[in-house]
Amino acid sequence: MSGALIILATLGTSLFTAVMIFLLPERAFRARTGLNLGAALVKLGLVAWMVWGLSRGREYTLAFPVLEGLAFVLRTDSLGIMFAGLSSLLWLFTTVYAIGYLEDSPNRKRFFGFFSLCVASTLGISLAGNLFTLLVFYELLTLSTYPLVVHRGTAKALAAGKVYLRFTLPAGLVLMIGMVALHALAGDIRFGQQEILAELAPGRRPLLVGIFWVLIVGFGVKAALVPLHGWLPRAMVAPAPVSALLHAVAVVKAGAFGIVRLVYDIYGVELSAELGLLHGLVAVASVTILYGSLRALAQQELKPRLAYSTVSQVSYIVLGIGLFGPLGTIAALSHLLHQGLMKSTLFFCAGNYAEELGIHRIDELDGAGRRMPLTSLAFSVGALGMIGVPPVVGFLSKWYLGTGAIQADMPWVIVVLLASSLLNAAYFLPILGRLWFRPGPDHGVGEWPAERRPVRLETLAWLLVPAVATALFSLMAGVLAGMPFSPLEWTTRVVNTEYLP
Amino acid sequence: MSASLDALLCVQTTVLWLALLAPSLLGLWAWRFPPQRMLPVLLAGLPLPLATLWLLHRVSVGGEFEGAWSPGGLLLHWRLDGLAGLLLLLTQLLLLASATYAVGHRRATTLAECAFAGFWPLLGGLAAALGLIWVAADLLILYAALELMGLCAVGMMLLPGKGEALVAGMRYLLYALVGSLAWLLGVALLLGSSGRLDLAGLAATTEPGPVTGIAMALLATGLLLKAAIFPLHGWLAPVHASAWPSVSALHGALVVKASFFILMQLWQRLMPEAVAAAWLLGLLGSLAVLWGGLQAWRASDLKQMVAWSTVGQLGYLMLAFPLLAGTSVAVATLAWQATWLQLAGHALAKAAMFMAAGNLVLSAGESRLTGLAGASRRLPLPLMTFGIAAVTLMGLPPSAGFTAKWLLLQAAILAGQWLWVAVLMAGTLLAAAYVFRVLRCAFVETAPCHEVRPLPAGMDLMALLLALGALGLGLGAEWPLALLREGGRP
Amino acid sequence: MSDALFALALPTALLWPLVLMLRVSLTVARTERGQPRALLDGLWCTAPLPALALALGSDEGALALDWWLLGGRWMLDGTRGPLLAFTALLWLLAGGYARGYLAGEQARAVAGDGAAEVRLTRFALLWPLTLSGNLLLLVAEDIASFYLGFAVMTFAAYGLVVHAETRDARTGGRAYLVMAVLGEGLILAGLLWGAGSAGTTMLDGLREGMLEAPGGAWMGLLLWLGFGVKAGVVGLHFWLPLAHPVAPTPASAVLSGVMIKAGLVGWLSTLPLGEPTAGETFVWLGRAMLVAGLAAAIGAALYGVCQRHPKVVLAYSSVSQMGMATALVAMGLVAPTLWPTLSAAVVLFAAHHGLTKGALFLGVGIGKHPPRLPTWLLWTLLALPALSLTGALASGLAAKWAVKAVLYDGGYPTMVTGLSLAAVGTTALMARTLWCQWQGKGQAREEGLEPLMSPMPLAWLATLLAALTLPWWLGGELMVRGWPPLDELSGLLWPLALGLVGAVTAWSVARRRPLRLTWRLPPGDLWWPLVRSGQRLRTRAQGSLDRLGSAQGAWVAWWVARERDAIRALDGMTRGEGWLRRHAAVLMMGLAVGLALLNVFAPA
Amino acid sequence: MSLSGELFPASLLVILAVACLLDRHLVRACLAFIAFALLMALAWWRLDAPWLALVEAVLGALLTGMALFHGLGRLGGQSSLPSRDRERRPRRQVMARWPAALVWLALAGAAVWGVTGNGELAASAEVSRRPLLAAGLAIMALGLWAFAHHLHLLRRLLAFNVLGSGVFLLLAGLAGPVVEVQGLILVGLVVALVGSVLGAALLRRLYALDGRVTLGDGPKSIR
Repeated sequence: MSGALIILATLGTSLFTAVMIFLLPERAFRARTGLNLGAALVKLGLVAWMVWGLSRGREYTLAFPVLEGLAFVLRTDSLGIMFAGLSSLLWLFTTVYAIGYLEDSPNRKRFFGFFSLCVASTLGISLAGNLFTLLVFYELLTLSTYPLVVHRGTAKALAAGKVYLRFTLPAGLVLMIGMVALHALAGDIRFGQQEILAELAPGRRPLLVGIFWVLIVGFGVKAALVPLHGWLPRAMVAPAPVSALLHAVAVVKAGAFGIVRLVYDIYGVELSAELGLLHGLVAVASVTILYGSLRALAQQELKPRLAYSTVSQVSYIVLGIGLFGPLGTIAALSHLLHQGLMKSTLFFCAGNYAEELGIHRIDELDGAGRRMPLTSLAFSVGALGMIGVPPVVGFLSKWYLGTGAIQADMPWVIVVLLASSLLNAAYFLPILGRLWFRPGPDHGVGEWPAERRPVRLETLAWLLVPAVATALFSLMAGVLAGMPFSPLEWTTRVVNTEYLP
Repeated sequence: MSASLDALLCVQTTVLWLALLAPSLLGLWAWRFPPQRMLPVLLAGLPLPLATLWLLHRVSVGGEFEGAWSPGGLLLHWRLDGLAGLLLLLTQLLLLASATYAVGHRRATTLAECAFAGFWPLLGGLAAALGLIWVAADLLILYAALELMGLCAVGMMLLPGKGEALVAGMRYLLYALVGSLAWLLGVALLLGSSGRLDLAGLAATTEPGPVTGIAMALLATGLLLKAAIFPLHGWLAPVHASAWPSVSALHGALVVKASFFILMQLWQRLMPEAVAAAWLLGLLGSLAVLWGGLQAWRASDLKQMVAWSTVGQLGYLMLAFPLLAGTSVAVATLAWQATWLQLAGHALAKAAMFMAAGNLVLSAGESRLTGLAGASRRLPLPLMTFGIAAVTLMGLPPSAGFTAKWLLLQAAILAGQWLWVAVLMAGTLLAAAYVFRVLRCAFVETAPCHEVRPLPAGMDLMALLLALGALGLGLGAEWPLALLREGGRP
Repeated sequence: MSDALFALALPTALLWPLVLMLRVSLTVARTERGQPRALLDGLWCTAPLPALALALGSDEGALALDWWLLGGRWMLDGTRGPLLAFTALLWLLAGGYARGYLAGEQARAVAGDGAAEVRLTRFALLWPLTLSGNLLLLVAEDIASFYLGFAVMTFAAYGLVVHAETRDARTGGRAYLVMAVLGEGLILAGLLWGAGSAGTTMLDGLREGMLEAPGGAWMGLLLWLGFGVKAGVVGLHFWLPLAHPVAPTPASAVLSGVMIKAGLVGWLSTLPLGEPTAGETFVWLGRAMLVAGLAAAIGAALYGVCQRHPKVVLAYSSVSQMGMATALVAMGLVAPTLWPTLSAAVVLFAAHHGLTKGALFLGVGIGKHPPRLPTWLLWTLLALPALSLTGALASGLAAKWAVKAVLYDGGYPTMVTGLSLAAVGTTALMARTLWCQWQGKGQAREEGLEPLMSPMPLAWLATLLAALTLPWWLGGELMVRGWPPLDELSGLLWPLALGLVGAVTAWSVARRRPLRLTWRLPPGDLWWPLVRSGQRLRTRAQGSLDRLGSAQGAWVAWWVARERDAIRALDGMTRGEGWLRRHAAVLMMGLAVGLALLNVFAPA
Repeated sequence: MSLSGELFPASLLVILAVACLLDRHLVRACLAFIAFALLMALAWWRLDAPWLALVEAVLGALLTGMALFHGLGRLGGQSSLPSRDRERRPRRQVMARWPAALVWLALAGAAVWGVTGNGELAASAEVSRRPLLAAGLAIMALGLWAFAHHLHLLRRLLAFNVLGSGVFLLLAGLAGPVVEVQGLILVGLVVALVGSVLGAALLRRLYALDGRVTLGDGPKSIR
């Protein structure tokens, strides 16, 4: 199959699914489910094909001019395909989860349609070959997530959608202005052509610094950098699969991925270090990490706590980017994947508690481990990973961040990491304690807020399997980190082949 | 060799005039026998854009071609370049969509028989007038076509015949007539000072000076009034309130743009270096963007919102003047492309939006925004169309609005005119504000469920096609822009 | 043992407990709730057996696993072997003991007590998990595995600590967990710093790198304190007397016997001990460790004798003993040349303390549920490990001599005096333990006697035996100095005598005028003031967090209010449209004039 | 044709325009307009544009006049509009309209002066057009003022027609009665007629529907 065709097919899978779902009637549950799952599997297969091809040195490119001197470019490089792999994998799980989660709820057609569109945008972001293409899909993502955020149609959901747009639309605009300015300055820069900016006249350097920060503000809103994070906790009113998707792959990661592209593929890490941009990034990331953790500590409900935890965790990626050196890069790129796996696990589990037992507050979780052992086990794996306990993947991220900080000669970053780990422990361990060590309704103390009719398993298989699977993946990705094609191994390969400073 | 070329030119000219005049004949035919089905209308109109496509192809191969026509001692010039051809194509597509939609509209509701029959000759006249405006290279043709267009537009607006529509139509009529008189006054001064009416001759003989300046000021004012540029837009919003969606679509998409097109043609030819006045026009455009956006945001009625958004979007076009006046070639090229792309994208999207809004209002039987509650469930397709069209209006990717905005931003940044960057930002945010106000209402789940009137599928389909066209033009902009680059800019 | 066999045996040893854990969970999942099921069966007890077999059957061996975490390397050598051996042995025996100890719980569970069933299931699951963590940290040579083992052991053991679900258990559990997390954090920081600057993922690389790194001693300090949390370094020790006593007795035994040694193992693995090239800063670190160790050894004894519960006293004794071990490890930094011989003594000391302390803890349970033995025999058997711990006989004597001889030869008599003083304290602690047990015996007798051949007494006796005979079955290479000559005995035994005299004196004084010290000196010493200040801090932090939240809320509210104002203003502005519409004609004229003026007068 | 010979019809045109625009009695105003249009036709004839004169007489005077009377309701015999205009602008708005129209006049006058002054109109034929130009300027400014000032729709239609005539006069005065000018004026006349017919019909419908004779932009009916 030719390169352009396979890229088109990969992108088209989701787009086609979206269109088909919009065309199908609301009640065609089976057809929709089949379509969703089939497309997710096909896409996963295509991405796997491309990964395999890429590891054998093949290139897949699709490009055509949009304007004079500006092209629409889709291209697979190892970084992009990594993100694409993550999104296709998690799409599969999230789709399965969403099918179970939205059982019997209205507007499923709309939900799944935009859901597919959202995934198509994410894939587009990951395969984009220049900033213009990235922006196209970035904004498409904003648009396609809005209906998901307001899906419930309640006043709260609509308010959250409003806040979401208030943050993301201006950010997209700022991003666009930064990109146009960069384009006016240096023309169309494909990802990987770091030399273009590096060879720019020294007099343009201050301008470059300015544009960089403008772009960071643009990406920072989606990446939820403090003080641009305000939309994220509000967006929690969305259904659980949406939260999982927003937090683990789509929106938040799109921002972080954008920053990765910006630093490594446009400016180049050396130029960024030379311009003193990385120190600023590290400072912003550190503040975000600590602030997010502190706010998470103060939350009394499960999903907001997870949301603030995301604020904190995603900044690890930015922190890793700011650490000049291969280890920092590995940390940033691998955390992109690791956080996705762990966070989606946590949100799946939170959704399971809400769906099965009606639990929203943390103090209602007492003894839920006995009632829903597998869910709770998955949750524990995710939470321990977030704290950084081996062998869950979170440990590897922390490890590379810490060693990367030493390598970049910023030992104080370790203090940030340590403080964040302690705070993570402080807000996750009490939850685990409640799950496993407190007597709850299943021990005859009190009763669940809203228990659903019992099923054979602890909850619907549609809900249980994705949670357990992502938990397993985050465990396996940690334990088998040295295996070929594990996230860590792949990022190491990416860094060694493409981003060695 | 040259004989065959001449023959080809002859064929081209014939095809062009056929394409220009056929709509009015078809309109007259339809007046006599109003069509009852959508498909025949579509099929009857389809050869027109195909012919234009062929002409465009010829233009891209052999360059622009021109000619003159002399009835009774007059010499009337015309020419077809890339820009004119593209606008002609756009016009024909929109006319086709509008005509098809009108048939559907007729089937969905009970329209007065004579009003519906009257729609067709007016449509034909409008089509001919617009086509003439695009290809005219002569002030007399332009004047005649402008007046024809204005009268046809007023007539179409008056078709519903309701009280408010009459008042608004009356206002429109008066201002349109006075605007053309101001225009005519400017033309008189130009004619007096140079004695010519053809554009090329005017450009060659006119020298910048006080007379030209005053003439252009009068002329521009008349055109601004007709193009509904702030602060002379007052007639626009009320006139759309009760007009038929198919008419509103044409009007918002093309009629107001025609005046802008004429102004741009004259301005570029006669005073391309007038920076100060160009900046005033740009400022007016900026105010239009802000004021239109603001009014659209605060509007409580769906069609009013769409109409006000037209006022705002027209403002973007005006930004072309300062970016074209006295700037470098690179900036001017960018701004030139941006303007026409924005015009085309907005025309498609606005037509789609008027139609989608019309569908929503017709189906829900409610034109207030709050009446749309739950529309996302009951009327997914019109709402989707509305959303896709709105993407272009907001200038979000991958739409023509986005690509145009990119070009415009690039031009503004390159020229160092940061004011327009701020205007573009504000306009985009305002557009997002009013668009999402509608979508937000549509997502409300708690509203009581009303009866939904079913509409012919063709109505939704037409709107959707136009909206998708606006979307596709964003990434497929290279072909039209290449045509624009090659020729069309005086 | 051949390499292939080793490559098979080591993973088996680590995985077997996990397999058993899986078996327990499957059993639980398969049987209906409320059905009788025996979770702690014989097979369950065999969890540490493969490890024990490995430790006894193999001296050396290494296993490299590239796919594992950051690249795994597991190995056994002269130091790890004995540690693994006594660890596995104590786990085995304590496991057997647990079968008896928890028999009552099992009976209640079968009778339908849901809470007991949950507790039992949890114990049956977490016990092997803790074990496998402990085993992994012993054999790990790569940092990730080591940290993994340490973390798994630490967090899994929390479940053992809070097993009883009483208020005390919760307090102990909280103290345990808070300190454990803090310790993990310090360790992680030290490891990251060290590994980052050395660019390695192996422990030996870490040690070497630390010597050269500029802040090496600070890394050492972090690691010392981090592992010190587990090993009960003075100041970080207070969770021990809270957590060890509240756990079920077999869990207390492993906590105090082997898990506490994980800290020691951590020091041995990460600190650059016995490196003559270590800089002056490392010597200063060593001195600090030395002082802290001796202070713990003596201070804990003083505080411990005032306690009433035998398990608390034993926990303080652990702190004291680990203080001694700290001091010995410190010698590795202060006097690197001594280390080659001293390290063997440290391992011997660790093994001795582990088994003996295990026997003592198990003995507390035996004191409460005495087997059918004559009273004198029972109490002699109970006193034997106590005497051993003071260094009067058997393994205690051997360990003490090994340490003392090396230190004398190295020229550190003050150190020896310090250790001897600590031994006096140990004697007093042991006397206090026995006295406390003795006081509780009457009640125990009334509850009835256990048959001798039941798991509990058998396991206890076996532990006792293993502890006392340690020098003979494990000694081998560790007993570098052999047994002390007779003329040295007086030098070794005077602390015992002094301690006994002191204990008898104190007892006789206390009999006449009972001291009320125990009420004022609660177990967990520093914990309570820390909790109080922590609570104060927390209220304050909560307050500031709340303030932060409300400030943000106020900020948002302010903006919302401004937004409302702005929208009202905009709505007002939209009414301007009427004006524009009315004056359109005038505006047209004005616009024309403006444009014309610009065209005419503006500079081109 | 002498200059003084042109002066009289030119001033008569202005006077008729003033009468048409200022008279509040609508029937009289319409009659004045018909007279005005006839005089225009005369002016065209004298400018050697007989066809134009004919068209002006038929379209401008006859048909437009009929349309206006139809708008008033005097033709066709149904309910007729009141014959007096009772709509008044508030004083503040009145004050703004005079200066605007005067400035407009000055502007157009300056431009006209620029065209004629530069062109050195030596030929007598062109000199004789000067009164026509002046009249055209005055009529145009007057028409524009009236359009901006009046509220009654019929009077606005009248104002628009007068304004148009003024512009035509200027056109002819500036460029002479060449064929282009004739073409432009012809188109303009047709448009003016169609506009007047449409406007008058609308006015009748509006009056029949809810008795209004204004657009509602006035101060009385701010919605």
